[in-house]
Amino acid sequence: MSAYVETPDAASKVNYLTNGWTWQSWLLTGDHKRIAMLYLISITVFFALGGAFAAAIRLELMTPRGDLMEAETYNKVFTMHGVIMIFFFLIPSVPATLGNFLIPLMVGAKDLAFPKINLLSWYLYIIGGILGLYVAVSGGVDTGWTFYTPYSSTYSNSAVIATAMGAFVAGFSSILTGLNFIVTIHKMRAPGLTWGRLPLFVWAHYATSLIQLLGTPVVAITLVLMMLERGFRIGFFDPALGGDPVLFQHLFWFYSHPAVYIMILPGMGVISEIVTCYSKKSVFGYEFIAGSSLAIAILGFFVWGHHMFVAGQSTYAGMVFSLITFAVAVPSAVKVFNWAATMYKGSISWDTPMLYAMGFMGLFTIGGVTGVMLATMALDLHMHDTYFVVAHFHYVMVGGMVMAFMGGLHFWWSKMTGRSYPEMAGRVSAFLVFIGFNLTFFPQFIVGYLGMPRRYHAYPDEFQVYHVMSTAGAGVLGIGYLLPAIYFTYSLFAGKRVTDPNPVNAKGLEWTVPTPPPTENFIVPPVVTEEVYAYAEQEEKSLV
Amino acid sequence: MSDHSAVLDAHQDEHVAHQFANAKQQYESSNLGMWLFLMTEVMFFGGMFGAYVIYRTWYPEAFKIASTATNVPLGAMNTVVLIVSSLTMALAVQSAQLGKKKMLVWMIILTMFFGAWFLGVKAIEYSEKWHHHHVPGANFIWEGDGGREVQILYCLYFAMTGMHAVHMVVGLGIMTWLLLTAIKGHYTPKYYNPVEICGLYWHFVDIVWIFLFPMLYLI
Amino acid sequence: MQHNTMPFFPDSASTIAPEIDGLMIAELLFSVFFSVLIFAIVVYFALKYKRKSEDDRPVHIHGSLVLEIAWSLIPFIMILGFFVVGTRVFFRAYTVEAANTMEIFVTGKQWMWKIQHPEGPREINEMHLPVNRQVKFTMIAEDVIHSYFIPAFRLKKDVIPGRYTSFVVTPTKVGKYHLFCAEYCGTQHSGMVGSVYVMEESDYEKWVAGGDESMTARGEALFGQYGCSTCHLPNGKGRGPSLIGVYNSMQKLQTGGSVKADESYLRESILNPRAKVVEGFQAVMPTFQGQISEEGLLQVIAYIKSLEKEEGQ
Amino acid sequence: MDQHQEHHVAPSSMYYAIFAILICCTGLTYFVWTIDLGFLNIVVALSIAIFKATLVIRYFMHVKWSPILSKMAVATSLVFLGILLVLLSMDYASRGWQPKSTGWEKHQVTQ
Repeated sequence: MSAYVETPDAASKVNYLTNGWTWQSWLLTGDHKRIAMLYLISITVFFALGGAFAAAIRLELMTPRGDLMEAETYNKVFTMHGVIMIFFFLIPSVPATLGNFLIPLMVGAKDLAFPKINLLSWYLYIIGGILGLYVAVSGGVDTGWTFYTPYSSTYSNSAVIATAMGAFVAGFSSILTGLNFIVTIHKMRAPGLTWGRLPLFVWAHYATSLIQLLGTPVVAITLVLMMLERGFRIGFFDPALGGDPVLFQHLFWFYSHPAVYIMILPGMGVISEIVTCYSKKSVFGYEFIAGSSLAIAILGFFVWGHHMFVAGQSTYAGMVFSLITFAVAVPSAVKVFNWAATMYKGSISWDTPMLYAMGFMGLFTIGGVTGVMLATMALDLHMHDTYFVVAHFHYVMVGGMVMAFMGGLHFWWSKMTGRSYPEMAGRVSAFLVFIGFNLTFFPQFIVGYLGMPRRYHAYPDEFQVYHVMSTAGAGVLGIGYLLPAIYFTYSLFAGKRVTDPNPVNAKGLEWTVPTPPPTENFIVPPVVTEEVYAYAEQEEKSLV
Repeated sequence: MSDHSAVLDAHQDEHVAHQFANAKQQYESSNLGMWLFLMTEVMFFGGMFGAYVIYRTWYPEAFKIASTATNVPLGAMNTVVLIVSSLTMALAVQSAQLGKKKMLVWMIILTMFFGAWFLGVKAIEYSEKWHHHHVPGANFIWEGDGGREVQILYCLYFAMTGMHAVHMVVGLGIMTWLLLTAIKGHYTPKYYNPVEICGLYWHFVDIVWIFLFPMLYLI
Repeated sequence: MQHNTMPFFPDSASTIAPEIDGLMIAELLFSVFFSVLIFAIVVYFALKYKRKSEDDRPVHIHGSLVLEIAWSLIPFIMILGFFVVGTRVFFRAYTVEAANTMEIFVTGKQWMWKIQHPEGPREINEMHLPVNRQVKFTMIAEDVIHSYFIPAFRLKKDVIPGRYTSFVVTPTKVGKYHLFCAEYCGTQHSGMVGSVYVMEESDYEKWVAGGDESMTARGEALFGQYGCSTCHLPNGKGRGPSLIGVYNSMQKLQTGGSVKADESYLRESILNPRAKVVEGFQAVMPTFQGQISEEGLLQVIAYIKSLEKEEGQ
Repeated sequence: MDQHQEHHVAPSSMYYAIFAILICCTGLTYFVWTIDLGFLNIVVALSIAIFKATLVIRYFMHVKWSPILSKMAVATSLVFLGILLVLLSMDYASRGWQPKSTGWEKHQVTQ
């Protein structure tokens, strides 16, 4: 603690974790760091739950016949896997935990602009999550996470309304988080922290928040209309009532395609921070990485129709959507090339976060190029709704986003908790995740091209060998995730204490505050005088 | 202004929340926050506007027939009522800016009065529809041509005006809170921020109606 | 059905399949190139520039506009080629090319495929096709959205309730192939599968001959059964217009304007007769919504179309 | 820090003037509805609505005197609403153009 004797306020020795031990001090807190921890815990619970459903899916698919569970059970299991992972894990994962924790620190603010709204958004998330859990224990829902009409609005006999309500409520949590971020980034930056000096993590979250604000309300109202149709038999999307089921898909994907960028962009922000820090290099092409985040966010709203090439959408509309989808590949490629270039002539550490970041770059690239394949209309004719899509999606989301989330969690773990994690175990888990992931999902590309449709609970015999490989990989992947769960929990209570505010010699305002940060973040309001990622001028020490 | 004095400012001004450096930052933040919220509201109604545009072009005849059964005089009256409430709201903000507390309180009361009037008229319209079996669902009966298509318009009518009415009810709740704090004298020319952002919300709800009226009643 | 235990490519049995496979291989090479490139760069840098000491001080490299433009434009131009080719092939799956294109009508319902051949045979979860003849599929769902997917043909199309969708394909190889429902449609989604039998033309002719009465005949029977023939008299003096020669002709409407009496207009007029009433007639026809099945509708429309043919001769 | 000096306080006369215009426009909308202009009815009704909304946004919501960010929020919401409506309509407008359409696929029968 001797490092902080010079801080003017003695109270600064109380950090945000030790500032109050009552339940109220956590559940009624306005402190963005505590809310981030609340999110971290709840998100972990949902990730575990979604993972359990995934395990059930993989076990069932080991054999071509549906012998482990009934078709109906299987449908509910994959729906719950999708709903939980998308709405309650992937969308809030990085923004609500790492973003919540780090954005005020990175911009030099004492908190987010609206702490009470931040807390409200956690409660909304929890209410949505409880609805989701209620559905899971009370009989399940079997529509798939996409809620396509008229199946969801008319034919399904499961708890569609409760699930959609959960997604609806969680959507507002997402909107409020985005709103808070944008206001904070615009209005609460420390003096000297110009837009050109903002960490790329903040840029990525800015782009994410824009999508959250503009996209989420559309899916919210769409789900409301779907629930009205189901509840009162009034027609919006059911052709029997004069509606158009494809309209539901349009409105749904208007949000849900940009939503995949809500999921991946924050991960890209994390990777930018990790790559620079562990290469000891300023980022290569700062403006291009920042700009590509915005480009992805905006272009993302023009491409939703690529989910509907064979869904009865007009061929010509499909053509336009296909072309713009190809264009989205460019900013994504720019990012990957820039990260790779950042490593050039760097001083590259092989610590856990960097291993995850390297894994991200490779796997995200595969996810991206297979996305280009699916954007080709002719290939989509064959591969739409097959395991090829499943594999592509998981390469981006698990190989990309979850890798980035794990990397970021390791990177900022000491800052968040004031404890360290066992480095060796971290590296082992990073390797296990990488191997297990590829073993799980690579065979799905092949089986997808062979024609294995999604959401099948039984399938022809010749696909079995790939499913067995997938299931085996899922086992390895499971261990890869279990390991960090164990050592992080251990570290939280009994890990070695970290008091160095900047153990990895990283740049950025979050590393100038004590570890763990005090409730007010900055005892003295920071002033930024240095360019972003000034790793090369390491001699000039601190930012303040 | 040095940063040190900003900290002192924050301690001096009771209305500045701890996370903000000064009143200006707080004012701009909450204002931006409300504008961003309205941005999401535009998209929220936008989904229904999208559905409206599609079905309006699919079933032009049915929509024309269906809109003849709406009560245009009541709709027009409601438009006027909302515009009046927008005026009183704007004047409320102005009174707060000028520090006229009494005027502020009265203007908020008037705004709420007209808001409630609007909802009252809406309730009359709804019960009229119910009476004529024009509420979609099991109860729906349409004597003329194209019942199925007409019903789609009524689905949109109830979804859009219903969602608008929900916003009005929320607005009335916010206004009640604003009224109580205004009576307590919370607002001064230095601090009238909440009045202004509540006003923004109120005007937005008015704008939605400005579009709903011609879309659902007239064309 | 001989399948090896670890196949890499699905059967290829339509004219479009090799085109899609070719495009797939081209994009696969592109993908492999870039994935391997990134993997190689990352691993190479990670090894070459591995941190030797905590005191390493790498030089600052700001960025390079030339590089940025290069790695944005080059891949983009490459994928634009994919866009052009991909879109052309996609359009081919919807374009009727041959003069002797045969038609197949598919009705999807939870959880089976019902297939009708115009000549008469009807099948469930099985479909027989002649080889080397273009087939146009017209499909509709009775309940929820399904998707008609034949991997060996590399084709799928969603089957939607309330409106017809279609695609065109020419089988090229005799054999038995999988038929899947690709759009999730409820409990037995994975049971909504079947087989496609591609046969020699002569075998197919024999097979068709074994079927019962044609769709047109069936439609004619329904036309009488539902009482259509009492109003739609052939001489045009009934309460409804004569249907002879109606198909594909322009009809003047009561409300002004005119409409081409194609299949979707005929369908609409049966299900929702008051929507577009022909000039000179009263809107007295009752709706047949919910009374006639989707298959029946296809048959009645086929019958009405056949009336036109006779008129033309 | 005095908001009084920083922020524009519009005179009451302006609010009343805008109010009067809005009421007149509502009257005009009602009047146009009573006469049949065919297709123009839609155009006129929506144009007046857009005009009214613009007035409310500019004057009642003070966007005329607001910082650039508020203006950007208004512009952004309009642009993205436009994206939604235009791309949505794009599909529906071109549904009937399926290559070599034979009529089965068309949903909407054009008049």
